[in-house]
Formats: sequence, C-alpha cells, structure tokens
Amino acid sequence: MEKPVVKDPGFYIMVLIGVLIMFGAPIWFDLFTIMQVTQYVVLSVYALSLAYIWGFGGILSFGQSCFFGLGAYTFAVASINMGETTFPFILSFVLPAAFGAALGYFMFYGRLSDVYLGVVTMVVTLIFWKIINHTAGPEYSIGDARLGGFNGIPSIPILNMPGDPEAWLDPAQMFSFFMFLLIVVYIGLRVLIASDFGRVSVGIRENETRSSLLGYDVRRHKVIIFALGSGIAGMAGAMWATYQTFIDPNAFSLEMSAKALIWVMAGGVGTLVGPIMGVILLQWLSLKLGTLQFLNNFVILGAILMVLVLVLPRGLVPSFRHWALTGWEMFRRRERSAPPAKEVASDV
Amino acid sequence: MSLLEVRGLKASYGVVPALHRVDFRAEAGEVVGILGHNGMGKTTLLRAIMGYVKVTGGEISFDGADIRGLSVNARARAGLGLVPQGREIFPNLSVEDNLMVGIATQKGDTGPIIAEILELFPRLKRLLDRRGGALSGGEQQLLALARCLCRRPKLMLLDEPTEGIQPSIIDEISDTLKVLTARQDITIVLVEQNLDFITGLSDRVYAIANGVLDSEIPRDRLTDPQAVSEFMGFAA
Amino acid sequence: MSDPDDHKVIRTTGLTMRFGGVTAVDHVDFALNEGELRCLLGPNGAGKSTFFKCLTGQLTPTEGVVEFRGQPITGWLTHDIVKLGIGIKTQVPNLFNGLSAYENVRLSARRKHLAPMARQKSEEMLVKCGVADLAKREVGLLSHGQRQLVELAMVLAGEPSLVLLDEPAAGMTGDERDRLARLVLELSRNASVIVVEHDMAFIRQIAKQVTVFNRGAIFREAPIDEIMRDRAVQEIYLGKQADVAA
Amino acid sequence: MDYAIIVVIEMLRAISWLVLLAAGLGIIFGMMRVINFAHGEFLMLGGYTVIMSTKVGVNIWVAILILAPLCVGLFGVLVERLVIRFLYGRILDSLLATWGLSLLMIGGVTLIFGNTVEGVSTPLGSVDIGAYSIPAYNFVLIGFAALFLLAIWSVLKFTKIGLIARATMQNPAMAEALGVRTTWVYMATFGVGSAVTGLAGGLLAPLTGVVPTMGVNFVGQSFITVITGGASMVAGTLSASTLLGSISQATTIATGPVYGDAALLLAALVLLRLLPQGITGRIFTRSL
Amino acid sequence: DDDAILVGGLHDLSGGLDTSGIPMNQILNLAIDEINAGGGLLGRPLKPVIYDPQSNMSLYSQYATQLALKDKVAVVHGGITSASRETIRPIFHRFKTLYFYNTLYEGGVCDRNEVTLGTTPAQTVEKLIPYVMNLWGKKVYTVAADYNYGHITAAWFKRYVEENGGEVIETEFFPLDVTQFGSTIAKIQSAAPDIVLSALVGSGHFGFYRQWAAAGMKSRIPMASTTFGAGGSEPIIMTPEEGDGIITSFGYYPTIDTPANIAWKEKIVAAYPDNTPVLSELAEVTWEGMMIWADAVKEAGTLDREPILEVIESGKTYDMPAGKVSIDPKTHHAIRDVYIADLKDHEFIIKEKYSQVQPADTQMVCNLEEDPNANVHHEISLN
Ligand SMILES: Nc1ncnc2c1ncn2[C@@H]1O[C@H](COP(=O)(O)OP(=O)(O)OP(=O)(O)O)[C@@H](O)[C@H]1O
Ligand SMILES: Nc1ncnc2c1ncn2[C@@H]1O[C@H](COP(=O)(O)OP(=O)(O)OP(=O)(O)O)[C@@H](O)[C@H]1O
Ligand SMILES: NC(N)=O
Ligand SMILES: [Mg+2]
Ligand SMILES: [Mg+2]
Repeated sequence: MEKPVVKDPGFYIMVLIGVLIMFGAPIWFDLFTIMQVTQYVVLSVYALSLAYIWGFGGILSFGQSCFFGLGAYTFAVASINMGETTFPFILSFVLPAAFGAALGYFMFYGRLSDVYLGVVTMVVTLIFWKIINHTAGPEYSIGDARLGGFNGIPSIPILNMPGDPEAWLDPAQMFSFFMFLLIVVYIGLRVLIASDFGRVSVGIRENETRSSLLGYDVRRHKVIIFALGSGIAGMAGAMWATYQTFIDPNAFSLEMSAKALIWVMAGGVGTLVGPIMGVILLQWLSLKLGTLQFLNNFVILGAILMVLVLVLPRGLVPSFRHWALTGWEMFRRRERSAPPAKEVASDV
Repeated sequence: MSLLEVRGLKASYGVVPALHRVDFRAEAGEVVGILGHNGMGKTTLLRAIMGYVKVTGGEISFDGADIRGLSVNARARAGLGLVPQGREIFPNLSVEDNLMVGIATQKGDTGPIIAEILELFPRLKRLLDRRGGALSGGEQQLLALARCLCRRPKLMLLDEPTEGIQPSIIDEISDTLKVLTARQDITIVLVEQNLDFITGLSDRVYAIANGVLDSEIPRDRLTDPQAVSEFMGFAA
Repeated sequence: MSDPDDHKVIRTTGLTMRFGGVTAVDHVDFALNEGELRCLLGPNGAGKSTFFKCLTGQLTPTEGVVEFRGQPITGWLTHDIVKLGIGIKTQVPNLFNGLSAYENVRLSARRKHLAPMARQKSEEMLVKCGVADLAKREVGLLSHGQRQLVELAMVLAGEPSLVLLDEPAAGMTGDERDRLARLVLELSRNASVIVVEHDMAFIRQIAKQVTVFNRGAIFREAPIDEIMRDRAVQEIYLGKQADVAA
Repeated sequence: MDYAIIVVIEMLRAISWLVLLAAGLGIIFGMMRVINFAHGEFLMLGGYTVIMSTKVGVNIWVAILILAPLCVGLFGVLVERLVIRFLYGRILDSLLATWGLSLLMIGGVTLIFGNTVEGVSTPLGSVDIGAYSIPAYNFVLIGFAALFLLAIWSVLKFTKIGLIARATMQNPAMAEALGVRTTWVYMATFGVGSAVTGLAGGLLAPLTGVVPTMGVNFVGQSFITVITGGASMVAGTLSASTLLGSISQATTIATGPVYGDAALLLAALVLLRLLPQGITGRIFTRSL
Repeated sequence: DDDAILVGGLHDLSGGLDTSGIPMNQILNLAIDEINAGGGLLGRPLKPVIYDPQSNMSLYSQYATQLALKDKVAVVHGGITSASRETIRPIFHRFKTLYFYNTLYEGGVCDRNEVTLGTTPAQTVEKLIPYVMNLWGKKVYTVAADYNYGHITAAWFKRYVEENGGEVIETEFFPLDVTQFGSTIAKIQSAAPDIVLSALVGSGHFGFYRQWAAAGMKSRIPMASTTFGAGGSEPIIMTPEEGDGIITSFGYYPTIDTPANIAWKEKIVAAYPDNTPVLSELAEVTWEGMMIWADAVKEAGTLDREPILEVIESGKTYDMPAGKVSIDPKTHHAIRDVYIADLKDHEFIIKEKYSQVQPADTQMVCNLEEDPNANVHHEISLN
C-alpha cells in the first residue's frame, strides 16, 4: 500500500486492457461471444463488491447476494413500472446501499464481528430469499410488476438510452456500457483503497482494537465500507436483471453468495484483479463442463474447487505474485547474502 | 555426552534465513544462558530446537539421538519443554485445565503432579478456576512455566521467562529453578535479557548476534555490562 | 466535581472494575498533573493494565468517574477518548500485523498531520525508536522486542499529550533499556506520561513520583526513593530488589 | 387437550430435529473452526447408507445406529486426511473446499447409487393420542437428541480427550509442545463429527426423501443453530435448538411453515444482535 | 458429417433436477437415433447438441444463447421448470429458434415460437377431482408447493371441487425446502377432511408422504395428486406402505396397455438395458416433441421455421405411446388423452382414460391466431 496508485504500472495496464476490450470486443467478436463476455463483466462487478468489503475492509459477508438480489428486484420492479431504465438503474445502487447502511448500522454498532457477522448477513439473505419465494400469489405485486415467487419476474426491460425509453441498447452497446462501469468501479475502488480512507480500512481489517486506540471510529468506517459494497452489488444485480431480462429468487440464494466468496477466494483476497480472474475462470469452467458429456458435472466442478484450494491456497493472483517474489528472492540471495528480511509487497 | 548438542545449526523462515551458525551444548543438570539483542534470533533458536522452525543445516542431538526428523509433539514426548515468548496460554481453558493439558498426554498416575506444581507456584492456587485469557500478564507467565513443568521435561527451553514478572517473583522463580537444577532433575536453556537473572542462574552464558552463536561469555566478564554489550555485537 | 484551578490531565474518582467476582480495580482515586511523569508499580495482577483499559475506554468501569482535563469521559467509546490526545502502548504489542512498520506508524501520524508531514513524522519516529531499518518489514513477522519498539514509535507518532506505557521495557537488553529510558524522559518534556513497568533498573532511571497498586487499590503514592525503602512495598512487590537499590 | 399434547410433542420433535442436525456440525465447527459446507451431504450420505444397506437386507436399526455413523465417520476421516488437514486456521478456504466437496458428493452419489432409489419407510408405526395419531418414531428422534447431548457433554466433561481437543483447537502449536499429537486430534474430531452427522442422517432417512441433493434443505438451519448457540457446544446447541425450534414450531403451528421459517431466522437475527458471540458467548461462558 | 441437422437439447443432467432431466435427455437421444435410422430428415442425419445447465438458470440462459446464435440449431427441446422455460423462451423467441417445451406445467404460455406438449392443470385436475370426490367424499384439504405451479394448481383444485359440489376446507402452501410436516399432519387430523389433495413438489416435500404414512394416516384419509410422480421418481423412492393408494392424473403412464406403448417401452429397454430411464409424462412427451417436429420438417420439406409452424398448426393428429395427440393452433398446446391411475407396489394401475382433453386454461388467455406475435406467460388467475 506504500505505492500511491498513480505510481503503480499494474493499475494502468489493467485499465488499458479494460478500455481496449471495451472498444475492441464489439468489433472483434461475434454476438454470442459478446453476450458471453457481458456476463463475465456483470459478475465481475458483483465479485468486486465483495472483494472490496472483504479484502480491504475485513468484512466477511456470507450474504452478498442479499444486495445483488435487492438491486436486481429494485431494477426489475422500477423499470417495469416506469417503462424507462435510467432512474431504476440509479435506484438499484442507492436502495441496496441504503439497506446496506442500515444493516451495517445494526451489525457494527452491535459489535458483531467474525463468523457471527457472516451468519447475520447469511440469515438476512435467507429471509429475503424466503420472502421473495413466497410471493407467488397474485396479491404480491408492486404496481405493474408481479413478484412471481419462485418463478421470478420475466420480461425485464433492456437498458435504454437515458431519456429515450425507446432507444434500447443492443448487445454490443450493452457490453460496452457494462465494461465501462466495470472500469469505473475498478478505478474507483483502487483510488479509494490507496486513499487515507482506504489505508484506515486496511488498518481496521488488521486490528480493530489498535485502530480504535488510534482514534479511528471503527464502526462508522465499516458501515461506510459495507454500504458502498452493497451499492455496487446492487448495481451488479440490476445489470444482471437487464442482461438476462429475467430475475428469480436465485439472485438471493446462498449459492449466489457463496459464488461471490468463491470467486474472490479463487482469485485472491486482498486484490481486485484476482476476483475478476476468479469469475472468468470458474464461470468459463462450469460453462465448458456443461457442453461435455463426461461423468457428472458436479463431480468435476467439485473436484476442481478442492484442488484449487489445495494448490493455490492464496488464490490465483497472490500465488503467482508469491512465486514470482520467492523466485526473485532466491535469485537475489544467491547473488549476495543479505540480512534476514521480508518486505511487505505493496499490493492492491 | 551432553544432553543437548547443537552444531552448525542453520534455520530460515521460508527463504529468509534467520540462524546462520549456532554451536552450543547443554550438559545434564546445567543451566545455559543465551543473551542477545532484539531480533538476533534467540526465539528462532529455541523454536528450531523445539521443531517449529525449519532447520536447513547442522545438527541437533538430544539425549544421544538426532531429533531433527521428529515432530514437535514427538520432541515434547522425548523430554523437551518450551515456555514460549508470549506465553501462549489457552485463553478459554481454566488455569487448572491449562495445567491439565500438559499432563493429559502422559500415562500413569498424574494425580499428585498438580499439587506439587502448585507448591512451587503458590500464586496460582487461588486462580485455578479463572479463564487463562483473563489472567494478568505476569500471572500468565507463571502459568506458562508451571504448565511446562507439569510434564517434567528433561530439558526446558525458557524464552524470556521473567518478562512482565514482578521483582519479588523473579527471585522466587530463580530460587525454584535453582532447586530443580540442583536436584539434577532438569536442564535449562534460558534466553533472557535480565542480566542479573541470567548470571545468577546460568552455569554458562552464550551471546547471539545476527543469527550467529559461537562465543561463550566468560563468567568473570558477566558482571560488567560494557563487556557484555561488546559480546552481544554492538556497544550501547 | 473537580476544582477548575487544578491542572489534572487525568483524574479518577472511585474507579472500580469488577469481572464477575474479581475486583481488578477497586475504588481508585488517582490524579496526574499536567506534564508529570508517573510510574505505576504493583504486583502481577494488581490491576495496572485494567486501570489503563478503564482510562482508554476499552473497559467500561463498573463504578466511578474518569475525567480528562476536567471533562468526564466515563462510558465514552475508545476512539472518542483517545482523540482527546491519549496514546497507549499496550502490554502485549498491539499492531497491524499484516502491514509494514512504516505503514503502522503512519496510520498513527496521519491522525495528527496531513499526508506529507505524516510521512516525515513517521520516519522520524522510526529512527528515534531505533527501528528505521525495519520500516518495510511486515510487523507480524518481527521479533517480540522489535514489535515493542514499533508500537512505541506508533504511539509517539500520534503526538499524544497523555502517554500510557504498559511495560515498555519488557524484553529489552540492558543498553536497549537505557536508550528507552532516555526516550521516555525526553518524551515527558512535552507530554504527561504514565509508565507501568516491573524492570526496576528502568524505573530507577526515570521515576520521580510513584504510585503502587496492590489488589486493585492504591497502596502507596510517594517519590521513588521512599517507595524503594518502604518495608511493605518490599514485602509485596520488590523482594530482594530493594536491597540492591539500597 | 389431545391437541395440546400433540403440540408439545411436535415442539420437542422440532427441537430434537435441530439438535440432530446441528450436533455434528457443532463438533466440527465449534471445535475445529472448520465450516463444513458439505454438512448436508454428510447427512445425505448417512441416509444413503441406511437405504442401501437395508436394500441388501440389513436390519434397519443396525443400518441407522451402526452402519450410518461408521460409514460417514470413516468418510470424514478420509476427507480430513486428504483435504481438511491442510486448511486448519483458514476458515474460508475450508468453506471453499467443502463447497467443492459437497458438489463432488452430490455428483458422486448420483453416479454410484443413482438418484432414485427406494427409501425405507418409518419403523415402529404410529401412536394414538386421543383423536390424533403421530409417528412413534418421533420419540426415537427425541430420545436420540437427548442422548447426543448427554454423550458429547460427558466426553467433554469427564475425559481427557475433551480437554486435549479443546486445547488443540485453541492453540495447536502450543498443544504440540505439550506432547499432543494434534494430527490425531484433528482426525478424530473430524471423524467423530462426521459420524454424529452420519447417525443424524440415518435417523432422518425414514422421514425425508433421500436423494443426492437433499442436503441443501438442511445446511442453513444447521449452521444457524450452531452459530446462534455460540462457543459452548452442548449448552449452545441445546439452548439454540430449544429457542429456535420452539419459536419456529409455534409459529408454524399458528400460521404456517413460511412464517415458521421466517420466525426461526428472525429469532436468530435478534439473538445474534443481542448476544453478538452467540447465546453461550455471554450467558453460559464457562459451560461446555 | 458436415451436413448434419443440429438439434439442441437442454435438460438438467446434474444437480437437483437431474432426476427428470436425465430420462428426458435419454429419450431425446433415442428419438434422434430412431429418426436417423430411418434415414434422417431431408436426406440429412440429425446430430444432437446437448448441454447440461446443471440446474442453474444462468447456464440455461447462456446455453440458450449459444444454441441460437453460435450452434444455430434447427430446433431446441428442453427446459423443465417454468423458471428455466421463462429464462430460455424469450431468447429463442428473440433469435427465432423453434422451441419445444416438453413438460407438464401450470399453463398460460402464449408464444407462437413455442410448442408445449405436456398437460396443464385444466386437463388433469378437471378429471381427477370428480373422480376422487365420487369415491371418497366432499371435504377437501389441499397441500401445495408455494410457487406458481402449486398456487395455480391449488386454484384449479378449488374451482373443480366447488363445481362438483364440494368444499376446500383449507389450502396450505409449503416452500420447496420444507421437510417437516408434523404440525400440518396434526392440523389435517383436526380438520378431518374426506380427501387430501397434494400439489407438493420436490425432494423436500417427499417428507410429507413419509411422515403421513408414519403417522398412520394412510388408512384414515385418502390422497390424490397431480404432482406425485410427475417426474417419475416418487413412485420409486416411496415404499409401497407410503405410496400405495395415492390416485393421480397425468397425460402418460408407463402402464398404458396399448401396443404402441408396449413397443415403445421395449425399444427403450433395448437402447438402455443398464440404465433404463424412469418413464413419466416428461419423458414420453419429449419423444412426442421430437417426433412431431420431425414430421413437420418432412412435410414442410425445409428447416425454415415458418413453414414448419404452419404444418404444426394444421391440426394433424399423431399416434403416440400416450395415445392420440394434436396441437391446438390457438395456443400451441397439446390436445391429448388424460389418464387417472392408482399407485400399487411402485406401479400406476390405470383406472380411467379421457380422450382428447383441451388445454382449457391456456385457451382462456391465449389466441395465437389473433395475435401471432404474442410473447408472454400469462398468470392464469381464477380468483
Ligand atoms: N515468522 C517469521 N518470518 C520471517 N521472519 C521472522 C519471523 N519470525 C522472526 N523473524 C525475524 O527473524 C529474526 C530473529 O527473530 P527472533 O524472534 O528469533 O528474535 P529474538 O532474538 O527472539 O528477538 P527478541 O528479543 O525481540 O524476542 C528477526 O529479524 C525477525 O524479524
Ligand atoms: N476479563 C477478565 N476477567 C476476569 N478477570 C480478569 C479479567 N481481566 C483481568 N482480570 C483479573 O484482574 C486482575 C488484574 O489484572 P491486570 O491485567 O490489570 O493486572 P496487572 O496489574 O496489569 O498485572 P501484570 O503486572 O501481571 O500485567 C488479575 O488478577 C486478572 O486475573
Ligand atoms: N413444470 C413445472 N413448473 O414444474
Ligand atoms: Mg524473542
Ligand atoms: Mg498488566
């Protein structure tokens, strides 16, 4: 964290790659591939929301899908009622963020921490999941939108140009817009993490007692982090809803929460690029597996996850970084014998 | 033959070396002191002997056997005991249970051990029911010592045992250890910063600097802090 | 409750902390003058660390009042209390383990200073505490003594006006301890300081007025020489150390 | 009056159900700080053991009480040796790995045994209480729940094994230095936790549909019960099961299962907020 | 074979729905083999493109897109739950890929691009209710799964019970993950109905039948259902003590005693001697879907969607293992024979057959002749 963001070449490389894909993909790829990649982009935004609160705020949420689902349903209900998507899209950030702030207040001011925090988020998610699953009856509608229970809400509007409800984005435009959002979220989080606020967050992650002994208000800090993560997850939910034009209670499921955890872990906690890699790798994998007629896909996917944990315990990105650093260290040590030292890599 | 003999020991954390060369021995019934500045490798040395830190070269023999291949618990069962820096009390066990853990892995009649130990550490008597984590720093240190002794180790590795202990109890501990070693029951390797304590107790004192331990500090020089500093690598 | 004319940095009245049946701090009336350096002695388990925790709000006292410069702060949250200008080095080093020593110290300095100044202050404090060469090392992997020094640098970097040091000399060799003593004396020129320590060699170098705790209550309060000669203190605490001093 | 008796028995059964679901997970999570996401699949494996062995003619009680815990316990030991032992202290990695394990088990059982095998019907028939009749098997569930708790409590309380296990979980490195073979402790603890889960799965087999994916129906409840209970395994499991089980069952009887489930979740939420370390984190701190 | 005609298959082959998906996929492949054995279509062989959505909606959506845009298949058969259908149906509609949904469901889909062959509640419930009321009495207690299908089915239950002069004294809905039914069983005992009607679904709800039998209720209150055994697995998983005597109604039973069905079953055993699929309406209707599409391709002489749809809308009648089937041009739903059967020792004993039952529910809300561009799933409301 030593290095300010402006001096880190990795950051610029990532942004450059992002911008390149954002403009290039619609030219290079066919429609199917673009829609495919769009999915990775949407889920990457979702993964980043957890990567941020967990990796840089030390808040472990087993219920990130609560906000994802809330954003998705907010967008679905608002856009079906309004026949327009700009305001609903903004609302799908604001409402989950507000709910995240409220829940965060409930949890952090109640001094919940550790697994207990994880379980409370999980329980809240389960409550949403139960409730939304219970809305099958026709009496459960908000305006024109039937909530639909287990079956979900079909025919969710596709994003339109702001101010012009008739001007729907085609898949390529939708892709570019989502890619743009991903880049914005990435840059935003990177800058935030490198800021003083971010350094304090990391301090709180490392040691809450010490943070408060230095005069930092741990609770308020965590609420802000949590709310921001919730907003981003909500936005990802809205992107998901409009991308699929369909949403069902699975958006609120434990599986959806667990997936976010898995992506972040697979990619590496404490990084932002890692979780994006995690999304791409694992989503691609389960997609590929389904096209093969080989054994049972659950067996293969399960085995891969287990091996992944054992072989890459720190996650993809940190493992590679560690191997690279260790190699470099050994090389250096062969050159000259240095006093014992392990320096802290400045990483994001 | 010496009870413990360490020759040419090297150890490292991952690829980062921490001990470069350590040579010393401890005869049965002896107290061997080790002095050194912060970060010079004292804790690392004790942890290497106990089996926590990977040894990358050299030899450790204990009671005539090479113990480099043994796990920590095997070394413990062979008669090594450690009172670690930081005490490492089981925070959610009562004081009594903390003591019992050391005994629980041993066979035979273990009933009287606790009573004996409490005679050595009377201050623990009224704390038996308290949670380990709720003890004061000094109380924890006493508990750690007592817990180690419960196993009746042949060789006890003490990492700064006087840290955080009130002066009068330091004296008591010193007396207790003297009694134990006088009975030839126990051999001690003592890492310590408290010069009075270490000189009062040790038969021989070594200095460690930058992961290198090779020189014994002659007894007559130990009373002179200036000389000791020189042995430890750099003057104040 | 307090006389507006007396300049007490910290004052406790009837301060009591009980854990179930254990009374760790028992009706302590304590006051520290502005700019004073006070040593707090007492047997293991006397309640010294608990007393510190009550001052900083880590524990909420069962009874009694804590005032900081005349303002009652009992029941306040830790971060609000320390923002008034208190820095504490805890008995067990309490650090941001995954971060570098520099980053640890900076997190403290940044409370007081803007970024560029915070950097300068942090580096200065690392040098002052003799751990400048550890600046980039991960503190979780440092030796015990190294961690003590980093924590000290961290506390000083926040430039508190009241410094609480819980066994700062633990695990230091003779010359390291001497340097620490000089540092504490220098510090006390600009701040009020309370030091808890069992190392009498250290205490003798810095102490003026001394408070002795026993079983949670104040047992004696007197200048150091008097304390060293006090039979009762020798009995409960010093043992043979007293003879060495005499 | 008859209905009141039925309600009481239903309450007890609901509580026992939670105890059975949570006990094995409580051992594994409570002692080892490993979140076994495959807990539901361990239950499923217990159920399959019962079904498969009764199919080849084994007596149902032998299948439930001996084979199910034995098979699942051994499977647990295997899993511990191959996977879990590398993941102690890495609570989330263990979550990820056991998530993988749960998928693997669902797929594996489907491959090996198929997903539609004939179940076993509930033994013992029914008992009439006034105008009502209930499964006599309910009393077996209630009895076993009580037995589970008693057994775990006795082991922890009266044997050195319990002490060694608890010390190992709190500070494995130090326990090693005191001569504890921590590898064995871990293996045994995970094995016992798995066996208990297997027994629970076996007990549930005659009451639920035993299919490879059944686990998902149980894992949430089990986990919430364990966490709400807090640090002490016996007191925690008992108090959490009692509170959550009776609240949700009362709500279910009064309104319906949706609100019953929601009531369970809300109760857990409120409890955790009021007692941030779980029930026994605050109230029964010193109990087992 | 570069000139092979690609046929998409999208059934869950792993995860919770594989009990239904695997047999459907087996039958789909068998149908394709049979067509190929007969020389293929338009002189070209058929080639299946099979993806496994792993009981996961987002994979459904991706594979649907892949089948439509990348593989450019001629037709897709698949989808099991309504949720999965509503995920993929709009995709096929948008990318003009002909789609066959071969599952019984709650009714109401109105989309000219989709052909729906399974029964809807109006077809089965309408026959089942008078049959069982006649046998057992007029007081009914309904237990149903708490989702769309369960709600709509329960509403049809109520409507037909009332039309037949009976009364539904209580309807209870259960979330799909409920596994304990003790309190409900006690409630039913208090209410003392003549009949329990079940529209329970899924593995959690198996517990109801188990606990019902364990409480000794089998001999006291009889039960009927339009969901028990829908996917084929319940009659196997339940022991005879638990399952026997439950009366159900579906569009197909393996025990249908016609030469066509017997021959078809033999074919299946021959093709899958070791892993013979569990037969149910879902599996049989999947066969129908493939055969009806193949027939339409032959008759239209092209793979183009429009001419094929015109053939399908022409009102032809097909002979299938389940009996006679024709497609209602207004709704693209099947007009078909419906059966009532009683479970005994893992087998459904057929009690009654009703010929050519109309999908009356969907007909209430959908008319593709008037609105060929319709693209909705109507919630059929009976209240
Ligand atoms: N886990 C670790 N990984 C990497 N380096 C470490 C680790 N533990 C200790 N070190 C480094 O190894 C060196 C020796 O540390 P050690 O703890 O042995 O010192 P020590 O002599 O016991 O010091 P002290 O008196 O402060 O306890 C130090 O520089 C320390 O920073
Ligand atoms: N959370 C707690 N619960 C119960 N007892 C406690 C708790 N914290 C401290 N105590 C007890 O209160 C007494 C005072 O402890 P404290 O840590 O304040 O002592 P101390 O004076 O700092 O001792 P030392 O010099 O050994 O560090 C001790 O006997 C300790 O066991
Ligand atoms: N076909 C359904 N909705 O089960
Ligand atoms: Mg050390
Ligand atoms: Mg203390």
